[in-house]
Amino acid sequence: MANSDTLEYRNRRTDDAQRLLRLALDNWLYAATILLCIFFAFRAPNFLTVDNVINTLVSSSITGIVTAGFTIVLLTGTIDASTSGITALASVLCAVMFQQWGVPLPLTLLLLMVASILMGLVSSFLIIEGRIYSLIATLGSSGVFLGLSVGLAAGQQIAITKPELQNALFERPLGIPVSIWVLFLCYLLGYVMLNHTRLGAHIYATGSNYSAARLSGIPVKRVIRIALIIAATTTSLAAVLATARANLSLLYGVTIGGVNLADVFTAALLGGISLRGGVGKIERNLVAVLFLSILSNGLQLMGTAPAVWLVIKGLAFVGAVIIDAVRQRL
Amino acid sequence: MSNQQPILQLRGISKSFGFVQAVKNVNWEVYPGEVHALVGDNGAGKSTLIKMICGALLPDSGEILVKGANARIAEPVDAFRLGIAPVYQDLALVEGRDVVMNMFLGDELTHGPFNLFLDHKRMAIETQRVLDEIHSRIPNVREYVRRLSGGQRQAVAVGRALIRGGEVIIMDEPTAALGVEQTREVLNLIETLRSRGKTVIFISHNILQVLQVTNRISVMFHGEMVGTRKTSETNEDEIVGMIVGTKRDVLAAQE
Amino acid sequence: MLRTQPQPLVRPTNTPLPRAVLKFLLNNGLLIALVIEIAIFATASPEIFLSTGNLFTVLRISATTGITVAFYTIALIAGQIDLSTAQVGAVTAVIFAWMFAILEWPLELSFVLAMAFAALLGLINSWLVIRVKIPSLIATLALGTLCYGLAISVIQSNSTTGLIRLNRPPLRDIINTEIVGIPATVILMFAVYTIIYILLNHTRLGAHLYALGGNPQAARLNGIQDKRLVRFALMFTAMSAGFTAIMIAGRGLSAGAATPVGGVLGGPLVAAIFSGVGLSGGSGRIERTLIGVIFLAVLTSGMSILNVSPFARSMIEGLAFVFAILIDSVRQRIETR
Amino acid sequence: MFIKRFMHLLFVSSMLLASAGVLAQDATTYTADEIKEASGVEQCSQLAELPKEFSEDWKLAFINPNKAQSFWGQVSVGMNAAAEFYGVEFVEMDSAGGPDVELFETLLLNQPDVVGTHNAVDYEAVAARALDENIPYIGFDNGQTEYSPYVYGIPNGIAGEAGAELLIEGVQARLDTDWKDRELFFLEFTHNGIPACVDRTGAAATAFKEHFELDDEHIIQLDLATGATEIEMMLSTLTAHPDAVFAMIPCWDGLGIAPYNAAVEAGREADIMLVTLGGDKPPADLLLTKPQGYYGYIEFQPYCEGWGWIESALAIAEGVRFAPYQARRAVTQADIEQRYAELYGAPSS
Repeated sequence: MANSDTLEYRNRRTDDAQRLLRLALDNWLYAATILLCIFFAFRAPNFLTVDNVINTLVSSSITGIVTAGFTIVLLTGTIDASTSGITALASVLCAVMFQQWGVPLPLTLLLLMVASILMGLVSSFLIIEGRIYSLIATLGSSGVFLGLSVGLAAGQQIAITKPELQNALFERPLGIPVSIWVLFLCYLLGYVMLNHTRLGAHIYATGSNYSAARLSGIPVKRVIRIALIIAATTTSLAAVLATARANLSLLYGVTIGGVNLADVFTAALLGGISLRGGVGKIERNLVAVLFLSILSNGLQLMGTAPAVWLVIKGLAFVGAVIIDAVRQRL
Repeated sequence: MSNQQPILQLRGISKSFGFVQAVKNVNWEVYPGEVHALVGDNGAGKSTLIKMICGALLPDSGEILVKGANARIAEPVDAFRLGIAPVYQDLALVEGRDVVMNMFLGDELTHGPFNLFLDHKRMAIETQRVLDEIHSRIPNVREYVRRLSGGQRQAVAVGRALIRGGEVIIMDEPTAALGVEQTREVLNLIETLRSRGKTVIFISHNILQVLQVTNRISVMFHGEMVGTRKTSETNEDEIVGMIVGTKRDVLAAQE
Repeated sequence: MLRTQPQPLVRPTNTPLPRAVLKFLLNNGLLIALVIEIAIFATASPEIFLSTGNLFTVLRISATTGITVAFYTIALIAGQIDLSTAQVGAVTAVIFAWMFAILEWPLELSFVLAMAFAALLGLINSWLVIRVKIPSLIATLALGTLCYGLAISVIQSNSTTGLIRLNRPPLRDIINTEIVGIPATVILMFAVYTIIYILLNHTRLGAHLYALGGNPQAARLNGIQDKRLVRFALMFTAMSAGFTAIMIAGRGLSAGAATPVGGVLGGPLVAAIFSGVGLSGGSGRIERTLIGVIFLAVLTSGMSILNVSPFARSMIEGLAFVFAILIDSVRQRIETR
Repeated sequence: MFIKRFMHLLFVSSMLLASAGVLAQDATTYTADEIKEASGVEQCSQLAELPKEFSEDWKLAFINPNKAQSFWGQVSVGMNAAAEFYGVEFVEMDSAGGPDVELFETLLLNQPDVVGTHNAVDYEAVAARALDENIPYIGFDNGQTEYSPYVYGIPNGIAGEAGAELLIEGVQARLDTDWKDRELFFLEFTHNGIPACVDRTGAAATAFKEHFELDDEHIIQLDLATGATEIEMMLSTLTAHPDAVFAMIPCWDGLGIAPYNAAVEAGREADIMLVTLGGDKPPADLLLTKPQGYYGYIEFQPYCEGWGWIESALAIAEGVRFAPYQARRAVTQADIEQRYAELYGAPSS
């Protein structure tokens, strides 16, 4: 009797230890981000200033917004690699409509929204009707979008000299730049959608078990289509921000305020999104984007040589990946 | 039968996962040429026991004897070498490869200098021979496995067990996901194997099928081996009672 | 009905004709597309496009990416995706250039050490995949980031121009060697493809690679040494990336961090799409990869000769890509039916 | 000071290049005015006095690195216009961002008399191949190699120095007024994987540093090759030095304009001064709007640079002397209206 009691006690204690370890590993990204902030607060001059906090958020806004949509697509078990094509086309469309045709800004944004829906539909058609593996299908559609953007822009970058677009970007409601509002709004909407709506539940279900979701009456094809449209919309939004900031249309082969697919991939994977779908939380991805941004910001403030922080970033990535693997095995 | 030497004998096999003891001190004998059923409820420990016999898991304690000799089965390959050939529930087939390559999966025949090259021709002939032997109806040995029916796949998996020199064929729930016609095919297959002098360990939930084709039936309950019955001397009620545990105390009293 | 297998035993002989034709067309869709492509360019520019000189240009372009893509196909067949080829290639070429051009070590020594370094990177990739159990896609992406950093560090501490010049004499001559009038690199590419063809179709190693990619669990349960295979695939992919990068750097007489060996979206996907592997492994044919590589090289050379406008060029590339994947998707759907 | 050096270099290289040239000049050659007129709004300056009748039917060949980029697109337009004007055969190929060394073999099949490519990563190998074939090679932009004696285009170092000179002019004016006693930093936006950028902005940094006698701490290199975006780097730099002022030069126009706007977004427009390199239509459009800290740009005039390459190639074929391309026209807010009207007509709004 006493024997089994101690056994149970011991069990509970190991359970507690295990639970604690799991808690720590599950939240390692949050912990690492906080530790990183504390470290830089002491070592990097001007790190903990309001200006720097705002600037770090501003510089992560574009990658962050793209990652939000990318995450939602990944959760359905689909990979969207059309980011660069969508960015180029949305940016050129924005510049052509707003600057060259003189379309008013709100209407431009509305038309861009329509264009995003069309772009999402092209990709989803290839994936769903063409039954092509998503990564490959979206690379194909990305190529077509790039071609269209080169044609529309006639090989030229378009300067945006009408002030409304940039004035809108430079607004600071409550002292916080617009791009930060947009960033947080995207994640807030994403969070609510994923956790508190039927669509969100369907997205997770589709990603974790496609055929089971289909059999239980979830319109899986529509879910994937909607996810791709959401991603196209957020990517276009990021492209508009980048275009406004650069005052120039983005152009194929030229990086301006670049949206880098590798960065988006890195953030999503660091945030613990599984490539097979169905697993991951969008808020973790926001933290992952911030983690990467804080890392490079802090290293720059410390005056570290660029080559060194490339290596540090690489090591951080490898380390993050290893920690995540350990976490999943427990 | 009991005066014969068992082809497979387990002595005091135990296995725990964390704090769960999945298999508790199991003693078990399987004799050559018989079709021996292993039944039990979900979680009774059947799969764990079978995995230890096949080398997919290592027991914590106890020993496994094959033909009376102590055997160490650490890897699936060791089991094959001893003539123990499992047919897994999911069959472990590679769908994107043809019947021949699946038959010889992991143990391909080779020829040429240094035995460097695959002997496609001999493998195809062997495959055809084995399939004929078990009366399988697969029209073409170059067919992709993904285009075969459930029964045909079962035949491929069993064929592989035979090709690898299996004397003890372990079939894990072979009829679980099959229709009526295909189930009959599998039962016929077991019959064929018995007529070829093979030993079959047949794991199933379906008591009627078990009573139909086996010589003996062993029952597991909560990780323990609660008893073995001759099929001819038992009935459905007794076996079901043993599976759900109501006969347990009675049995304990008997032993 | 079923895909052509390299050996002729027990083949169905009673396939109805229209179906056989359809099967032939789909199985050889890429080859047919290549022939059509060549015909179009040949009509548009017969004297230049059809010359022997341009043939070698096309084959040289093919060889540049082809060797890496060949090994890439092996990795994909085994179910491994390597996204680090561009960066592994870059860092290998840069380290080679550092030893050969800055430290002035002998060519052979620099080459062997650089290749050993690439092999080590491949081993690290496979260690992450096998021991730490990280999916190859993520593991290689992570290591790639690190390699890029290393390449930049080595360049910046040895050069102020972003490049290390490689104009020590023997290198260019060796890379530009011709054997009976055919560039050595082209011969090397065909040799690599032939060997890999035999390896995949006629050896146990090949059979095991297909089995591992098709159903890793089944492969393991049937006694296939999965860890050794993953190590083999990732190590050789890394070494081929390093080799190709050294070749490109040697021919271009300088090594930089942007040495193009098929980045994330380059080589890997070419291999995946044209060989028919997809990204989950277990199928795919190396000869299709070769045709795909040549198809792309002909496209590059043809459009450059015709001086196609950038707009048409990016549209054609995008559409050719979509078309190729659509054909393959139809083929797979008919096959699995 | 460096202008003198530039003129010296100009003179020496002209003499070298013209060593086999014919110095005589007669009425059968094109005049500078004719060229100015023929090149339309760009009004390119003549680099070589070419005869109206060539001694042979020359064939020129060039691999454009990527016509999808506006700069190279304009170069292509200028080259084709010049070739048409002079009535010579011109073979153009586009490597679309890929390496040139393989395509060069195919270019040679056209049996051209003079060849050229962009002086990018593998140009030394291309020049070496041309040397093997005994065909004159004129690399477009950037330095000199042991494989080809001909230098053409915007020497990156000189372009960078010109940019620095313009920037010094602008910064000096501010230092005398609202930037008095402020800590001054020089920001160099570059890409360490692109040799032309390393040369260009590196030269600018050196010139700027010498003029203001800055120490190394005050020269900050923001390198795209690190994978960080220029905006991210700009914003970090701004917060690292909250009270300082910044003089900026990017490798190309867009690389400076985006961080400029990021600084505006961060509320620091008053603390920065930008000079860009390139000066295509988009930066001209932006300069017209007179942003506070966008002082001006060095105009490379890609159309004329393309035109001039054809002239130089023909000069080599004919054995005529050719002058280096002059790409150091500085355009500032003061004269942008005039220059804009010359090139593109009256601004739309």
